[in-house]
Amino acid sequence: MARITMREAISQALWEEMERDPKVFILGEEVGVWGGTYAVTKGFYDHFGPQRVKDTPIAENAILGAAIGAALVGLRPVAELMTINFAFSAMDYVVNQAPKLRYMFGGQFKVPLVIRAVGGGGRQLGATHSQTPDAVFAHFPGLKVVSPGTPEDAKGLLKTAIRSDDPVLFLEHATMYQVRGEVPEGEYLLPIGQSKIQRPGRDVTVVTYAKGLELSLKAADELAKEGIEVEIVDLRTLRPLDMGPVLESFKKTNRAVIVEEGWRSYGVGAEVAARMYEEAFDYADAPILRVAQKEVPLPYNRTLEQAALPQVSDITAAVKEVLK
Amino acid sequence: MARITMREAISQALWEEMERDPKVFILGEEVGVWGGTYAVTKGFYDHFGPQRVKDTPIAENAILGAAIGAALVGLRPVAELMTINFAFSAMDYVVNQAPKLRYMFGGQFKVPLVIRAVGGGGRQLGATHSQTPDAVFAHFPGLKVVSPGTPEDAKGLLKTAIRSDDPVLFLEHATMYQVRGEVPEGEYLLPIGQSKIQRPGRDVTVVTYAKGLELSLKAADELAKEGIEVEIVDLRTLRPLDMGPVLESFKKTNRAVIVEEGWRSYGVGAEVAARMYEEAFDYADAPILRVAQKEVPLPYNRTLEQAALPQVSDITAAVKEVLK
Amino acid sequence: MDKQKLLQMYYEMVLIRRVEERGAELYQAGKIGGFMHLYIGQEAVSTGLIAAREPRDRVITAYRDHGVAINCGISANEVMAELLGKVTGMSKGKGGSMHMASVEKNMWGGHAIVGGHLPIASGLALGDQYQGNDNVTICMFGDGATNIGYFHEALNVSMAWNLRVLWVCENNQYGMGTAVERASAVSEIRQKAEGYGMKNGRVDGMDVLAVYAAAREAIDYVRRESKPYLLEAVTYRFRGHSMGDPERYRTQEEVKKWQDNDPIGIFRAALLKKKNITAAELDEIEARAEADTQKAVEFAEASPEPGMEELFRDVYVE
Amino acid sequence: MDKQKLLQMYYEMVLIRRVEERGAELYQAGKIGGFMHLYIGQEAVSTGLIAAREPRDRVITAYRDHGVAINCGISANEVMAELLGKVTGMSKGKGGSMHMASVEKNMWGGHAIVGGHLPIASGLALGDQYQGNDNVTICMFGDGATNIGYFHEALNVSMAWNLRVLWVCENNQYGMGTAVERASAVSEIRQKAEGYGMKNGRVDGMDVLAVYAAAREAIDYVRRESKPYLLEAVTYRFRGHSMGDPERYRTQEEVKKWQDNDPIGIFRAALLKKKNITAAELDEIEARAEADTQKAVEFAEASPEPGMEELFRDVYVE
Ligand SMILES: Cc1ncc(C[n+]2csc(CCOP(=O)(O)OP(=O)(O)O)c2C)c(N)n1
Ligand SMILES: Cc1ncc(C[n+]2csc(CCOP(=O)(O)OP(=O)(O)O)c2C)c(N)n1
Ligand SMILES: [Mg+2]
Ligand SMILES: [Mg+2]
Repeated sequence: MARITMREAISQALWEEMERDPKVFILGEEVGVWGGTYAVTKGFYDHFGPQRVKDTPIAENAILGAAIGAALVGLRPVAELMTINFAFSAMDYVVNQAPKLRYMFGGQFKVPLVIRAVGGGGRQLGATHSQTPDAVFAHFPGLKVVSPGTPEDAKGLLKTAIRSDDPVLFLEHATMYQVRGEVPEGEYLLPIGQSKIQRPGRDVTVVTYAKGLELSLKAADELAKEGIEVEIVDLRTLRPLDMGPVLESFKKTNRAVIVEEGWRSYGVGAEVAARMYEEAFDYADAPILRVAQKEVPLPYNRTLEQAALPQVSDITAAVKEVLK
Repeated sequence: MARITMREAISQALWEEMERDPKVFILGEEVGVWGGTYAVTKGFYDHFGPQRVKDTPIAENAILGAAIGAALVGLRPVAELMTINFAFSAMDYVVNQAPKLRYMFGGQFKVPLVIRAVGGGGRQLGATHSQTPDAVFAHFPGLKVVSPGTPEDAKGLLKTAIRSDDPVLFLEHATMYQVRGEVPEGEYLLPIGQSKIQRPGRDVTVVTYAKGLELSLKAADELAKEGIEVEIVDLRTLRPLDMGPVLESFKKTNRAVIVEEGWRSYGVGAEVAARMYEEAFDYADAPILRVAQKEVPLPYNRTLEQAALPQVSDITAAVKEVLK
Repeated sequence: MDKQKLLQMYYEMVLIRRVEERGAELYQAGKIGGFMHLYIGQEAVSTGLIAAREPRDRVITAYRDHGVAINCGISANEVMAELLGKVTGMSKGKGGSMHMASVEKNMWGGHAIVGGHLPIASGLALGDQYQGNDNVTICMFGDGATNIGYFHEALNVSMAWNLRVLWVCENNQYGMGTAVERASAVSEIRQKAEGYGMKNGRVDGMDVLAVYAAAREAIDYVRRESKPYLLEAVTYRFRGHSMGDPERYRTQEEVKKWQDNDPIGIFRAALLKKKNITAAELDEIEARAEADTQKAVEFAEASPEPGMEELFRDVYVE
Repeated sequence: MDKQKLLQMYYEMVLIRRVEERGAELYQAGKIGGFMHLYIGQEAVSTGLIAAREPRDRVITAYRDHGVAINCGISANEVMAELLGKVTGMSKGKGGSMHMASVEKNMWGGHAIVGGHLPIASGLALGDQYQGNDNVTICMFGDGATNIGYFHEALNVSMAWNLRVLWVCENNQYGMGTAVERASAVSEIRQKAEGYGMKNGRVDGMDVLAVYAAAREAIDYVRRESKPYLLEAVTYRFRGHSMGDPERYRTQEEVKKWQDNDPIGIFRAALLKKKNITAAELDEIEARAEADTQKAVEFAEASPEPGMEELFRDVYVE
């Protein structure tokens, strides 16, 4: 165990998998000479060389198309989208090609592809560069969507994603690369598709993931001071969605708040809430509340941007509300 | 009032608006000489000429980019995507540009754009050509998403969409162009963002839209024979979402089924269910059920495809289930 | 080229024609659904092209793929079964007309998003480059597909990365109802290669021997130089874009003119000029193609539909 | 060109330089957030270009837009206020550095998706064509933007539809850390126009008078012929891609070499060769630019932040 940052954990997972399997390679904009826009692949280019750490033109369709093609012939590409917002410039590959090729051709093809992309707001990048549209990608069968909230999960899930024979969208958060946590050294794999209790508690179930976890843990500390013990369930994977721990916790607390950074309407919380009611209707003592982003394109101005993003105080307020 | 098809209603709305306002024009693949892939613009090219009924290359980004640019300088383009599946080849314009330009530039711009697109499965077109990913588009603030279920609504809503100063995604369904209904002749406008009771009933609330309406009406007839009276609420607009009539009905019936053609997970039903519980928690006598598409890419084979799509029998079964 | 190969090419062209003619009938009879795009009139292009590849050279094309599938060695039985949505189809009836592929035959589909398979073709070639072999990827697409962004991104990286891709544009004059001149800045597709500094050529796509010769030269160049090449084959589809095309965009005279220029007729005449090939041999081949088509239809009709277990199979490997 | 215009151009170039230098300081001081891409080193391109337009000619560019905004007539006050996220910015502080626009000044942004504004530029020109005027749309973008599909689709329709667009590529040698040769099939961007049969040219982007002359000619051609034109301006950014660029991809020598070639220095020398312009006049202009920049900073600092009511305003018109 070592206490490292989210950035280091992701970097470690990539490095280890590339050392382990020569078929694994990275391609994307500025992943090589630059060292990764978020410095995740710093040092990779010098160590693995230009073929395995491939800088590409600014051409998201070429990047994802090339990655899918290389995956079809047996390689294990890790394609990096500089940010998830640019997935919209090559959306067909993410939702219409990678997830469907195997099924459409009767199981003849495998697409062992990982698409890494950073998302999230809070850095004043403006409306087109600040989205957290995770729910949109999770809507498509054939794709696996992973979004870790701790360095440990990031390492274990990314390594598994790289070894998976199915396409995996791996979502990172722009303001979480500095988050620190204990991470097992060397070989460490976590199964994709398992939610996890990140903090036990008896009073209210908080279901969340990624940035929402960071905020929810802070909220939990504050609430604890007032004697309110929330149990935090981290989804970690949005598709396939593992409701097990969510339901178990909810059946115990009978009250829940769902926290996500993305927009509320048609977001992740909607699906999770609908599933909770479908599968634990009789356990609900109060309406499940959703804490999410206000329904506006994110503004540049810092004050306005923060007002649009979910805050710790929104979570504590929602928790108290469901306890009323 | 005249009894016409959905195709005729849409065609009429386009024709009338083009006759009324010279700033309205159509652009897209095969909208002109061919007369529209689904024959919606048949005869338009000869009457309005090549400039106002503009055939384009197969270049969805050029189509939507050009439409947005023309809208910025004061025209009212109606851009046609041959099918909604091709929106993924120009996704950035649909979710990242058209809906954000006005806000991002502090209200300086207007984007009076309508994007017409046909979606839906059931025609054995295979996985990439058969999607109903409506929820994905409804997730983005700044965009209005309309999807009518009757010829009357199609005409009234499309005419309003064309006159709207905001970008509107207008979703049609490939297997509904032959659906017939009474449609007011000439000037007829319906407000965007209003749900509507399409069939009154006392026992169960069925919330749906578009193709789901057609299926739900059939299911309602069958259920009526058994003495079960369902009330069908047609959303008509997915963003902004009007919960008024949904809640009113639910507070009366206390039981509900949501019917949509798209995939269940992270779909339209999830948001509607979450909202119903948030706003009418105490009125729920049973879990709200969702009838939706099985979570697979749609297969070509007819039998398999139908097995994946929601059927009338799925609706009747769900209604009986919530009545248990 | 030796006689056997010539006769094999003739057989394939006739087989493609017969299979699609029967396919059209079965479509009218409601036994085939979805979109079906016939290759009739363009047979010389993929036949000449694929005759020039080595089996290790990969092939990928658009939805107009029945002919390509047959040229790649996929049996008429499998093609017909896929059209009928039967489990004996190469895609188990889950892909249909637009999605024919065979990993074993190095045929990578059959893709329905216009231009979407071009970047994927770059990826197939990138995979080969990464693995250090000199396989060539042959990527076929229509004239209409050259106006979409996918084309540009794929051709640019193929050149910038020295990928072994033979880009083949089947210029059949129209993208659905839109004539090349109405959609493209240039009417000769090959000119688009100039913007990438890419070697290119143009060939009569109705003459299978000309296509074969051009393809041989291009494939050798691509393999040897490890550089892409854009080959434009000028051709024409005798039928509508897909079943049920109003065809308002072209005249019967135009269609007639091209039909008089039938690639099978041209090839037959050329073969008969060779002293070692007789009309009887060619008639026998045509009869065999006819018979094999009949067998394929019977095979497909007799084959079972995919069972319900297929509905959820192959969404994921794990 | 008359003296007044020359001096105005000089003033604008110096003003852009000063405004961005102060912007960089304010960024370091944490008063500006997000991404900020400095135009320093490239001032001659937009200054020469926009000096050649008529006010009715539209301008649209990428996120490296402070200079373009000032050349279009947006005040330094508004630019600085937008950078600081104040409500007095042209985009009310909701757009920031990458999103400067002014309908009044016919400046259509400031766009952050690489290449995404090129199809929109075609649309602006389509709108003018539809309305029957002969306005020209000037669309600026970087070298890196020429490898993405948006570029291809936009240039193709501009040619196929005879749109009045002047495409201007600012080739500053790199797209972030990627040198042109590493990303593009061709190293001269102008060559890409050949694939569309589009008239094109290349100009020294460090020489504002050369840019002005080339732009004048290109704009006249576009207006007269109702055809697009691709102009490549060879230039260099003296600073990093955006604030906080490790700059591993280029050497200090290279940067130094180009800095010795400062467009402002070149222009100043050229102006002093003219007998009717004195060093004193230019010094006075520099002092004025300095003072106006100071005023802009004070204006921006003193301006209020947008109120909470702005959060939900302008998501929709209705
Ligand atoms: C991205 C996308 N846009 C539109 C379509 C609809 N479409 C299918 S085939 C076709 C015409 C393609 O023409 P061309 O590339 O010349 O090929 P051809 O059909 O002539 O063989 C169109 C517009 C599609 N499948 N994908
Ligand atoms: C579609 C898309 N992909 C990637 C990015 C990230 N990005 C922003 S600027 C840039 C480099 C652009 O280089 P160039 O076009 O040469 O313009 P320059 O910055 O040199 O002025 C990149 C990769 C983006 N904004 N949009
Ligand atoms: Mg064609
Ligand atoms: Mg550049």
